[in-house]
Amino acid sequence: MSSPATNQRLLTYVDALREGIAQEMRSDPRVFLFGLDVDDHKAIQGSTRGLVQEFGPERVFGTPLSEDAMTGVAIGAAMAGMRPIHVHIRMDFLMLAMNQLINIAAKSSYMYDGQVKVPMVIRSMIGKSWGQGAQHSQGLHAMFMHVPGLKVVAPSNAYDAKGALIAAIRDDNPVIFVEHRLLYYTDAFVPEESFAVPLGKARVCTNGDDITVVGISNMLVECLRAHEILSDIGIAAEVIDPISLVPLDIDTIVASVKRTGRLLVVDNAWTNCGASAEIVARVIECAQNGKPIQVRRMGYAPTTCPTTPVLEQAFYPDPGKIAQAVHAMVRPDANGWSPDPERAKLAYQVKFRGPF
Amino acid sequence: MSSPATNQRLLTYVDALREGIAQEMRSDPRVFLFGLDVDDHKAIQGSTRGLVQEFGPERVFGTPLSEDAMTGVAIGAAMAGMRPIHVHIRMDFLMLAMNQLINIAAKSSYMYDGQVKVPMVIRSMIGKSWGQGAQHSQGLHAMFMHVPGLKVVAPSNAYDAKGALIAAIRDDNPVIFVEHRLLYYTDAFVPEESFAVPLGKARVCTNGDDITVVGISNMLVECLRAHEILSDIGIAAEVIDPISLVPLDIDTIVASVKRTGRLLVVDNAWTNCGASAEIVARVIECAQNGKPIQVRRMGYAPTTCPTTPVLEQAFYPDPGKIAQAVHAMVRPDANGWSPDPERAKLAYQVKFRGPF
Amino acid sequence: MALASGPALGIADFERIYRSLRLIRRAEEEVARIYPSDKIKSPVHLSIGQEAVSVGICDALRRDDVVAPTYRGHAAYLAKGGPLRELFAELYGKATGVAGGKGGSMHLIDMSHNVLGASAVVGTTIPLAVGYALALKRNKSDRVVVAFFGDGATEEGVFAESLNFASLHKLPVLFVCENNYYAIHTPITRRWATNRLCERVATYGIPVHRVENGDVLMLRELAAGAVARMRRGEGPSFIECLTYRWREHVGPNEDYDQGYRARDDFNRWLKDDQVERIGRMMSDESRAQIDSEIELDIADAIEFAESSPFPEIDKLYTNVFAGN
Amino acid sequence: MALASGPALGIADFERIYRSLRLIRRAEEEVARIYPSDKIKSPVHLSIGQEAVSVGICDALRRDDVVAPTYRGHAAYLAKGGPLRELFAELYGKATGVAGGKGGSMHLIDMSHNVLGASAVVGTTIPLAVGYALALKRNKSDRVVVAFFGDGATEEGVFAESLNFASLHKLPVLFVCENNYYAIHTPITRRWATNRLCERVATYGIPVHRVENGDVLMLRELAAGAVARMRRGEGPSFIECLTYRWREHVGPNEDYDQGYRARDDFNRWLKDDQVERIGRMMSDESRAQIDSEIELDIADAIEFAESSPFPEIDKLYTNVFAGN
Ligand SMILES: Cc1ncc(C[n+]2csc(CCOP(=O)(O)OP(=O)(O)O)c2C)c(N)n1
Ligand SMILES: Cc1ncc(C[n+]2csc(CCOP(=O)(O)OP(=O)(O)O)c2C)c(N)n1
Ligand SMILES: [Mg+2]
Ligand SMILES: [Mg+2]
Repeated sequence: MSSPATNQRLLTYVDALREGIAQEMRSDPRVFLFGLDVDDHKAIQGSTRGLVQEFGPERVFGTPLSEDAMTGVAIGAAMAGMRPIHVHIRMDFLMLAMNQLINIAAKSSYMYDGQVKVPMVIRSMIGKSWGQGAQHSQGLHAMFMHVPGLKVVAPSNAYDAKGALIAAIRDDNPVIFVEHRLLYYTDAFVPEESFAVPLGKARVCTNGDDITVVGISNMLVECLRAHEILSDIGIAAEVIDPISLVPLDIDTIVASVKRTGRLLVVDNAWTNCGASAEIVARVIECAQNGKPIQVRRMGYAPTTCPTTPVLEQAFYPDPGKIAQAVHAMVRPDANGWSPDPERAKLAYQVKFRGPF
Repeated sequence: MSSPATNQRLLTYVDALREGIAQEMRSDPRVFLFGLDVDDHKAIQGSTRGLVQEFGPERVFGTPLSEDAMTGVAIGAAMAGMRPIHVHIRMDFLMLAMNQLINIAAKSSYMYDGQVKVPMVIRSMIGKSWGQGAQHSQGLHAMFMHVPGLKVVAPSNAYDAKGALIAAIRDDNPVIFVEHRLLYYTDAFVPEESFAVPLGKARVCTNGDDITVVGISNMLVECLRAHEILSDIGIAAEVIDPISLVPLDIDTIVASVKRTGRLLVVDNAWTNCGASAEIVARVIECAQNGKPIQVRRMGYAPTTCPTTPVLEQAFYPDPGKIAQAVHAMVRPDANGWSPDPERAKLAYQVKFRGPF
Repeated sequence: MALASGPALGIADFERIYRSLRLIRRAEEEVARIYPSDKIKSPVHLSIGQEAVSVGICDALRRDDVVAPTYRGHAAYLAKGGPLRELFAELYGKATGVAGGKGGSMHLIDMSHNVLGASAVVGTTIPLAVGYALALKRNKSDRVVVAFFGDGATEEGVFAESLNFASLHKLPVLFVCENNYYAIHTPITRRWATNRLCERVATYGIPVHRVENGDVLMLRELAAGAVARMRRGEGPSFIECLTYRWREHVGPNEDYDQGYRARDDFNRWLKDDQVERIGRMMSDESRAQIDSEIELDIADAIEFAESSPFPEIDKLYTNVFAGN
Repeated sequence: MALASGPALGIADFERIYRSLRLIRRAEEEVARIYPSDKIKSPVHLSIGQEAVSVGICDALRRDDVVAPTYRGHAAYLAKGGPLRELFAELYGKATGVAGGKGGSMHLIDMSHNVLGASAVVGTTIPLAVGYALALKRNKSDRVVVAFFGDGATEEGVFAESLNFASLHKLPVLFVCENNYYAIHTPITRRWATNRLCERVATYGIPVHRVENGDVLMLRELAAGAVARMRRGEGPSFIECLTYRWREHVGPNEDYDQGYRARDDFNRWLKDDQVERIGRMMSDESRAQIDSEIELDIADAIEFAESSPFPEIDKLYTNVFAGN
């Protein structure tokens, strides 16, 4: 990671998203943005603020509550040469759009043998806390990873939010763009000019020889916080952000695991048939003829998400739990360590600012 | 596996499904069956034949083309104490029902803290061949496995088709029941009386010390055929049928792999974030402190399903490919073996009849 | 606007209806008051101003009839008789809440009063209500189901699918659209091609009514008629109820300063506030009596919620599947 | 039934329309003839008997207008000008097919004639057509889009959602419902609460027409009117076309012996067969000339399909993503 260039400023994730969209809309008239409430005064937590004013209601518009048809509309417009960005304030609502996403968007390039392409971006947000609960907090990226023909991206910071969103808009394929609401107000150094973060390249965020820790979406931030706690006690975790889940840069992860011999994957999702299962399976497949590898997955508890804070806290991985899991893997004989709760809480506060 | 008892006869998968439904409908007036075309003369390939005649149009009825609402209707009726069986002739069509299945069915027991339960069965068929293609051939069970609150069952033979369907109907939870169209006319010895195959117990179909092969749905049959080919050359594969994917009897698989040291999972689905990823990851997690384990997954090619037979053949695992993969794992030094194509073709013809 | 006088009703009816309206109004005002303390960690969608819809409809129901509320569901829950203590406890995330703290404001349920669980995904409970009605019909029951939903929910395809199926099978389900003109901040004019909803629903062979002024007595009367038809096996009905949300879409505050709607609209609706109106139909004494009973109940419910324990951590793992 | 005489049309028009009708009829009869040989390994949903809908509508379109057919789409594909050779090659699963053998009968496409790809999931192409129309409108084009779909597709929620959005944005999309009374074997009477589809669509502010007798000239006239309105920016239209499928739902055979519908119904429709009818509007000589050209074309297309190679195995991996 380089130090900030002169044209970089601290920018929040939400502003980075907005800036990325605005820049692409300025340079490419085919790009338009739509979805429920994108043009109201709340502007999807601010991530679409000012866009309708700048680009007008033909290129930035709200819709009826009709996720199924609106997804079809996006696909049809994409087939006609436009580059729609369809925004969902909750990833959970994508369940209403699955037929279009899985049966049409993912398959059109293939089943029509290249006669059409579907360049579109599905922005969707994972919610968390303050009682979002069962239907407003699901990270469902694994469902999209499962089906060939969709790209899936889950940036963990403002820099990647801008760069990967721009890459997604420019991509000729349907891209499921996974945002996390708790990341919206985190900031990082982000270039002013337009730039693309290539889809399919992971980032090694911290170097370490004791364990490879892969963190997905917001969990990357939690892993970095765990990394700090672990540093205090002399454990060096190599924290990797895959950024893009399809295509997945498994090589970077495998190379790290071959060195560290240990892999912990922390996902913002359930583990069963999740991204964490896939990463573990692929690493094992790729690395099985070398030295033995220890693996572990963390994610949502295998339950629906409860609303009450006491249960919700137990539902999610957090820096303390992650640090503890790493410790148990790296120092299996030193039983019973758990991080000082105060230190863990402090780590919680630390902002992750890049730069990259 | 025991030899057939006197009250067992050879029954096809399709007749076993029908018999299981009819017996449950006779003994439990809360059970009803509905879905597109369940009551026409084709009767979902025969699997609902005679039911409307026996139970009348109030308990067996077709519907409009409204998968989303009809799924909600099933859930609502289940909440009111009924036990609906909702039939889909293609698993692909479940994409229209995802909101109800993922956001309501899977979560109701939990988010209403046990005040309601949702006892219902979603029968859905995976298609294959004769140009079913992109949208009529998907095995999408991994999506349902991903979300807590749903059970997922995928019987590979007539015996389990009947017994697991009865278990699913009696279960107090939503069960995604995955059928495979090519299995419909395979037969096995099946008891005449009503019986339940417990969900969550795998079956070891053949014993062997060289490798553990897990086959899901129709792929179990292909694995058994591969097993025959492999027997000829002295490789003993332990073929395991998980039957139920949620709950998953990982213990039986792990115990086998600990002995054989090798695991091949063959799924009727894509591998990325699939059941095969989950099984590999769990086995590794459970067995990582013993001797090193070799793993491999097979499933659909990472493409959309093409219709033309030449490409379709390359899309699916088959006994020859499975045998070859096993051979490469068990005898890595004996390069380049592939089964005699005639023998592989013969294996293709062999019917799998149980009994269990 | 002309408000129905409700000639068939007596003073006891007015008192009952007033009590229900007032309870909902006051309970939600208390929620709004408490909310900034962050003791309620649950997104609250208040019905303040819209109480008449829930109250008018539910007053025409028996206890064994069923309602399916939305995430904006405190009103329907209370109007149907859902217990106040367990409501507040649920908002507080306490073990004593209706859903043990797992559901929160958006997932209220009370099966003992036949309040079906609410969903945070718009429109999803409409077919559930239809399915429940199917089960009732199959069981030869004369119970009926009411599906509440907003104007926005009618844009979801599942609404059309549900109407068709309910009418095809003549199911005992009353569809009640609470048309408050907005889905979040987007007015109907930017979401509906036309304003001909009732006409559209009628093409399914479903009797329709439209109440433009929020008149609780008119709503009650129409609901009673629909319920009678349903009990006779004559199938579904539909009522579109125009109404007005006084507070912001989600959260405790007003939001007339946000520019998407005018305080004047609110003022027009305020004139016909049904809590006030029905309150005037009884003696000051009776009203004061009811009011003070309600205050006591609310204070008791809040105290109950505050003093209740949070769930034990191991409750995280219960009820993922029924029966464990 | 009274059939339109089409006074504004001349002999060249009738010949063109006849050629299109006859080509579709004969091509599908050939598909049915070949089918038992198992050379076509693709589920075929034949339009025999329904040709007039595709032909009448498409005859009112320009080449740069767009159609979105269904899995029962040979007719719309051909009526819009899709190439015959590549159609047969696709059915045969050959590399020279419109989709290189990857799509088969249910996924025909030909973007060079603006035939959008068909889907095997009922109703899914309706919003795609709307989205395409949105793109055209945004680009200030006067091109229009036609969405074809069956009576069954109107039961899917996405149909209602699509109507609302298309009307709200006044998009140039013509919705054409091919109402052949059945979804597979289930008649409308067991799927529709009422038969008031046109009335329902009209409540979205969309002009509607209903053609009860399959009259190809009437269909052409109505389509021409709708297209003119769309080109003027006046928004969507809807036509419900009653028609009759002569063969089984999927596959090459008749199925009147299956008990779900009566041969008499077929006989009634046969009387008004539009291929015959329009054929009678020209000289025997011209008709014979057209017929023989069609036979040559079909023989050529079948020969092309038979002699074309299957795709190379490595094509399995192409076009999963655009650009590779
Ligand atoms: C399927 C779905 N889409 C979008 C949302 C986000 N959302 C929450 S409430 C709401 C507005 C619903 O409007 P309406 O049905 O009129 O009910 P109201 O809130 O006005 O009572 C929206 C769009 C959602 N919860 N579910
Ligand atoms: C969403 C969906 N549900 C069910 C099916 C199965 N199916 C295939 S064709 C068909 C009937 C469709 O009827 P209609 O729209 O009237 O078209 P038609 O076949 O009569 O031309 C059905 C139910 C499907 N393909 N897609
Ligand atoms: Mg509203
Ligand atoms: Mg039809």
